[in-house]
Amino acid sequence: MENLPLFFILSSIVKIVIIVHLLLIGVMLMIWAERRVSGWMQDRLGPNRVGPQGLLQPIADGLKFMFKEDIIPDHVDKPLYVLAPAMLLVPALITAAVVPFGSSIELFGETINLQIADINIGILYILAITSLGVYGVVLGAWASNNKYSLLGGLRSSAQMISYELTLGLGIIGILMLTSSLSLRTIATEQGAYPWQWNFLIHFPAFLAFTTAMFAETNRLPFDLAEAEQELVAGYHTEYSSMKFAMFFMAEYMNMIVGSAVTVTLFLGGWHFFGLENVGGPVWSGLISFAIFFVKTAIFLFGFIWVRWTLPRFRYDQLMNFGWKFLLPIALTSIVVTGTLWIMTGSRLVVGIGNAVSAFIVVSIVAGMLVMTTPKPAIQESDSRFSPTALDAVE
Amino acid sequence: MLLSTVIFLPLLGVIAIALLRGLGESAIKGIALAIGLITFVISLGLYTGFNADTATFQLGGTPIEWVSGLGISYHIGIDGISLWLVLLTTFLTPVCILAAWNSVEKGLSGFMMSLLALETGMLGVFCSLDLFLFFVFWESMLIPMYFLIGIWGGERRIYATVKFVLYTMAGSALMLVGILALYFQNDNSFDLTTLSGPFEHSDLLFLAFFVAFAIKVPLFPFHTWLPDAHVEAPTVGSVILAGVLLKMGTYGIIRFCLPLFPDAAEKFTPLIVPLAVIGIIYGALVAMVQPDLKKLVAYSSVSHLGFVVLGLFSKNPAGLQGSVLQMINHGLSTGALFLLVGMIYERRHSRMIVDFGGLSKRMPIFATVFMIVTLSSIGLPGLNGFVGEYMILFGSFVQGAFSKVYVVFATAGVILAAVYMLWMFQRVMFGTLDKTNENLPDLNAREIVVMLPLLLFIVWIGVYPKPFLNKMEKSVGLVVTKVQATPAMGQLENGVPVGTKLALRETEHEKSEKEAQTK
Amino acid sequence: MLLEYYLILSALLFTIGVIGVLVRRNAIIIFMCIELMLNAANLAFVAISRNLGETTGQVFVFFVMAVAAAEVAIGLAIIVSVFKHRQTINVDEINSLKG
Amino acid sequence: MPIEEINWQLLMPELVIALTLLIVLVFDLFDSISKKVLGWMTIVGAAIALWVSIQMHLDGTVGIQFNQMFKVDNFSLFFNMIFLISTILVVLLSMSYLDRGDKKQGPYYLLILLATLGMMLMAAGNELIIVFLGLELMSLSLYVLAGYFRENPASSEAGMKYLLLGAFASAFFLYGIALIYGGAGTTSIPAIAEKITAESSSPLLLAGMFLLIVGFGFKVAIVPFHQWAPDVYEGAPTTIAAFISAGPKAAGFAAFLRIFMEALPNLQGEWSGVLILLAMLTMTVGNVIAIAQTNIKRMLAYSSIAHAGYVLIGLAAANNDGISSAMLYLLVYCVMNIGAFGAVILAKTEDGESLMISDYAGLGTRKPLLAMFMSVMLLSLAGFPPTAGFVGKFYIFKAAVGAGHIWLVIIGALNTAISAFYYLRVVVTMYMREPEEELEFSPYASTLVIGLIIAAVGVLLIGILPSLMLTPAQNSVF
Amino acid sequence: MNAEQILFILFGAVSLIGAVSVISFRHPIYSALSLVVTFFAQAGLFILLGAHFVAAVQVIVYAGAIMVLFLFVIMLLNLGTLSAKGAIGPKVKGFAVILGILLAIEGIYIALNSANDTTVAAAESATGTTTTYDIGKLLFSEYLLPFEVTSLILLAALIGVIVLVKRESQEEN
Repeated sequence: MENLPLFFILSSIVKIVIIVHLLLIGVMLMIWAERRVSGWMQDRLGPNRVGPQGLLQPIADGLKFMFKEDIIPDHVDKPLYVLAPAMLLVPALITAAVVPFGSSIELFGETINLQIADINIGILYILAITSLGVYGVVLGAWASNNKYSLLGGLRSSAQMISYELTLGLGIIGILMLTSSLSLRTIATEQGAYPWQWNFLIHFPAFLAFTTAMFAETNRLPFDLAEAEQELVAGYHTEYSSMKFAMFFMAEYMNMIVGSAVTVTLFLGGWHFFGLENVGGPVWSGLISFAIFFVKTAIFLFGFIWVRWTLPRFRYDQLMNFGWKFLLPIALTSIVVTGTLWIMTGSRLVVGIGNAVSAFIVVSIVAGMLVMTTPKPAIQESDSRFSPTALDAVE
Repeated sequence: MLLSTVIFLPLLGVIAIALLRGLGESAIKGIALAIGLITFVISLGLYTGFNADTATFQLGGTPIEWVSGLGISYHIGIDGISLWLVLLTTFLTPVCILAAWNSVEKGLSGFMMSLLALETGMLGVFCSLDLFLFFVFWESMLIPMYFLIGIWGGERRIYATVKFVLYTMAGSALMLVGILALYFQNDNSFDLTTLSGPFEHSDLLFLAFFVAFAIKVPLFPFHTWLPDAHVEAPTVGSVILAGVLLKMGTYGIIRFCLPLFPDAAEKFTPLIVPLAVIGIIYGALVAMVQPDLKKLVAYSSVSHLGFVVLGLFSKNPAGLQGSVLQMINHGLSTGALFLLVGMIYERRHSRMIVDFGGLSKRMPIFATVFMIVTLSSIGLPGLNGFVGEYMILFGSFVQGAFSKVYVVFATAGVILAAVYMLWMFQRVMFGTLDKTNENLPDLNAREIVVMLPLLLFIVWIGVYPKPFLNKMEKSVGLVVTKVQATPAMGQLENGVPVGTKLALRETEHEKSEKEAQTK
Repeated sequence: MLLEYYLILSALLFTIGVIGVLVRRNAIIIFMCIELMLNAANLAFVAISRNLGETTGQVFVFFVMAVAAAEVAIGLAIIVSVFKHRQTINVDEINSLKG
Repeated sequence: MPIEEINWQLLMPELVIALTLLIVLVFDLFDSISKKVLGWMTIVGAAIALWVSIQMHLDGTVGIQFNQMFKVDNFSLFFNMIFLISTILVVLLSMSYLDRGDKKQGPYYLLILLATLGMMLMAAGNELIIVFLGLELMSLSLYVLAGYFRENPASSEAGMKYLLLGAFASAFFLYGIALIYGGAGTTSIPAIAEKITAESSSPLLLAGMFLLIVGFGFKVAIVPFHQWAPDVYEGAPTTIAAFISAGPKAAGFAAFLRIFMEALPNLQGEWSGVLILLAMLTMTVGNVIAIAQTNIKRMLAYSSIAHAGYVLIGLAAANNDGISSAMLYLLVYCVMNIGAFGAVILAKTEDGESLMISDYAGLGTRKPLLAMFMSVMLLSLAGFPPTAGFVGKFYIFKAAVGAGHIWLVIIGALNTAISAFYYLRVVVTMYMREPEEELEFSPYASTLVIGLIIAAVGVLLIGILPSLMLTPAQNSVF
Repeated sequence: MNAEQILFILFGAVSLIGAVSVISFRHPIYSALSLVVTFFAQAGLFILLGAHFVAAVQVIVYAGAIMVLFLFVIMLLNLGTLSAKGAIGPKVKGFAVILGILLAIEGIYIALNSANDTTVAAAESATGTTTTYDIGKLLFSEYLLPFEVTSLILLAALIGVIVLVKRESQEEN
């Protein structure tokens, strides 16, 4: 530890600075994108006044947040109230440390990996840090001393713990095939072509992982922690100005990092039809970074898309979904992957087996749910909407 | 085989009663009595089959391995000492069953079962030649006795029964340690016949055993459970308690304490004999002031058993034989006394001496029987008590291994016994007849049948004790040889009346001792 | 780094845990102190394991963690069910069981 | 390292239990199946495992599995018998007991099976890890079982107390293991023994050893680590109190014996004195406090503490006799203690359980069968012949005398006398006191009676023919 | 003083401070958070000891799952105001503290004296990290049985928790 090469330290610092800034910029872009895309989907304009296409709107918002009065309500638990946003933001930021944003570039005769740190327990690191995100929510909720906040916090903690399981289990299939926890290795192992990427081999796991990722980031349809209609914004009801902004940023940052991780794990990282190898040692690195960036962006678009496509879950539905669908799928995927990999050693077989088995599992679970769920006696109500229809609207 | 039959036949009776409980009270009584009588009859075979010419244990059959892993075997047998105690037990049990014919108000089957189980336990104690087996019987006999007192006893029965059990348990706890310690010194075996000293820590071992037995006897400071137990026990319980149970203590002393640890016995004699004498005097004095008939008899037991212990620690043939005989005597006469007290209690529902008076007019047969038994208890020549007490006192005085002063005090106990017994008799039987007692019926046929055998033996032993003494002679002799430092003292000639010859030998011995001292 | 320092640290942590169990009356805090004790043991395991140059200790820690997680799940469930009855989890106030 | 070939035959009892576990788990899902069936499945599974264990014991099947971690020998097989007998008896007692309320039955049997499995692992563990994990498996299941009647505040409280103190104990136990690992450099029991002979004992080892004693002390309720026992026994469902007092205690002692006799025999000089002291304390405190109890479950709790003291005598003796006597005693104790609890369950009134000793007045005449069961069990607990309790105690005392601990035995024997007092008091109440109020007793449940008959027959059979179990116990010393 | 020592002191101090805070904070939430801090510091120590995998698992399991569960329950029961009541008397507290100090001294003594121990004195020979691969391999070969048992423990916990907290369908009706 004492004799680290100076170059390594320097390059690391540079990488950290760049990535942090990229993330922050990404957050701003994401906020803008979200609003614009939302507008587009809802057939309206969205922000379009500040700057070209409203591009500067996030900056204006940021300034507004910064200069707003920082209100700390009397009834809150002050230390924790202040701590909570930071506890949410910091994990989101440091997760990015192990994500490989591209292959590598050669500068000054040294090879620099486009990744802050390639540690051998990369995935575990991500899981570990992600699991801390929940503290921000929970503490913020509790410190607010507000029952809606508290409810949001409780929901959120239960939800996050539940889905973290799927998150972890979803990765195991990949680990079995790559026998490494390092994200860079996982990314490199996936070939240049989409059919070599993990999402095809581990399709059920991919779905489970992605869904769990949505839940972990508290995005719709899993945003029960802050469901405006029920909880008046949930855990951050009592927050305003910069602290609120931090919650906000953290959420987007989580989305970005989550997408990046998903891309790395399942979508072939920076690979794209060999394009990443075009050009010299410098250019290929930059191209790979660009590919990665685009993939992440597409994935992020998915987040927004889903938001306006799916209705929010009811709480019990959320839990049922997590435990009765995702978890079995993830578990089956592990079993099937392991078995078929040992027996055949062929990724193709594993992929087919996974898909088939997932289909079977889903059918069985769905069948059992239908069979066992007692039919609620529908009460004749005065409303012209039937209760079931109301559920669907919500 | 014969012996095993005797021991376990009553247990068979217990099972039979348990199974045939539904047949009604008379059937239960019938079964119990039949079993008791058959056991007694079979046990008579022990008497005839017993070879008095040897001191070895007999009639037990070959030992059967029981718990091989611990060196425990089912090893039984009797010698001249236990023979009599076995017979006493088998004899008293049917007597008790008959005596309890009408007095059990509730749970008759349980009562009879307890009684028969108790018999098995007691017989087992007397016949066991394996320390473990002995201990098993010793402890298991507690349970039926516990129920007998606790369920069918008087007002304070629970207090009495718990006290009884706890005293005994505390004693036997120590004995258990002693038994275990012996086991390791006996080549990992519990067999009594192979035990031979000297043992390590024999003082402690002796004490461990002795305390257990002393509690049972009961010797003076350990006696406090006895009056409670006797008073609260039902009549039959008292009879068994006094007749047999107490003898288990003295039997233990003669079977274990004396032959196994002669040195320790020697050492502790100066401690034990005073206790025995105190017991004699104390028991007598306390008995004298008792207003309650049963308590009086109970304290008289303390006094009488003091004699037995005294005799045992005289460590000479006369004293020991007297002790063994006195055990039987006490069983007979005190048992009879308790029965009589019970009979009168059934009639009058009181045991207070002041409630009676002048009964002899109303109940002549009762008075007569009572008189004989009282006199036997006092030790009137011609009745059994005399023979035993005489031999004990004689043995201890002439040959005793302790100061003669004690014997003098002990003899005072005899006089005191006469005082309290006769005084009691006078107050109960003579004087003016109370009005409430005017309608008391005399003994009925059943009760006479109950008492007659007892009277028979009381007179028999008093007049002609030789057959009794004959059978025990060798066995007692063996104990004496083991316990006495000088082997010459132990020998006894067959059939010779015990008195004079022994006295002569004793004086010779004393002479030689004196000579030794002068040298 | 010498092993002793790790062991001392672990002993201190364990001790603090024990004190906590003895001093605190809140069932949940007591439970947390127990977790602290388990962690102290874990630290000792890993330190010793490193020292011996083998992995046994680390594997052991892995098992301990699994056990701890199970224990916490059950423990908290029980505490919650007690709370439902008594509206408190102060171990001094939960004393309906006394002879 | 290549994965070793697994000798399935050695694992038969554990496998049977695990299989039963799975079957019950699956069948519990079907609402249409009567929950009693689950109980019978559990019993059948345990009975098969018992039979297999006995067969293996008779055949002398021994072996070490899983990289020296799992040792099947007569010792573990004998303890398997104890555990499985306890399990069968407890399940028999439970079936009607659970019927009283609409209690979920499936998880109950599952947890019992899991606990049983944990105990079996403790007895067979040849590695401290396995012992620890077995202990935790058992304890966790028991915490839940103690708090199983969650709508009953007492049960929940019992669960919580058991949990807090149990987890506390586990932490001590674990730290002890850590220190022994530090001192000996290994956690394998035979390897530790070798290490200690090779080197002088280090302070780490000693400290670890004492921590283990503390941990075990809590688990098997040795004074001064016993405070949880009465509360837990009183609050927990009676069947579970019976279970906790039997199998787990035996399992604790199994591991205790295995670790101290096999791994730390060379530290005997250090631990035997401590154990003697603890044994004396445990017996005396347990018995003396038991006298003052008016609630029969609490009384049995203190009595169970006292009995742990007797077993400790066997441990303190630390010779072959000591080990086998402790084993025999545990077997006997499990049967008679479960029997006693079973009688408590049987003696229930229409409106609930009658737990005060005074409520037993007059039972002797009104419920003769029940009173008889109760008496047999209590007399056995008190150590009267011809019951198994007597044989067990006798053998323990014999072992201790053989090891030269006369004073320990004297105290033990006097304690027996003390204990007779409170055991007999119940008998007194049943047979010799008149009931103050007429309680309505509910009718007997057949399964309960079967369980009690088995226990009673067992107690008397071992009492009369001790060789039946004594010889196996003597053959089972490691 | 090299980096490792500095880091050890840092993490050690943090974990100790955290531990002390656990038992001294009035409020359970703060205690829980202090415990999280301690766990984190311990994860750091594990990394120092080359046990990266254990460190990660420490954070995932302890900080990420166990402590969240604690927080969850504390919040659910809203224990804030209740915990202040019924604190134990100063005597018991004093006793406990003295006992603790004694224990600690003993622990330090033992640790220092164990230096003579050959197994311990082998110290510092072994450094380097254990990879997840190694541990995984061990888990499925040498430690197969404990691994399976652990799964049973988790099963027991699962069943137990369901029994204890699941609402019964009858109650709902």
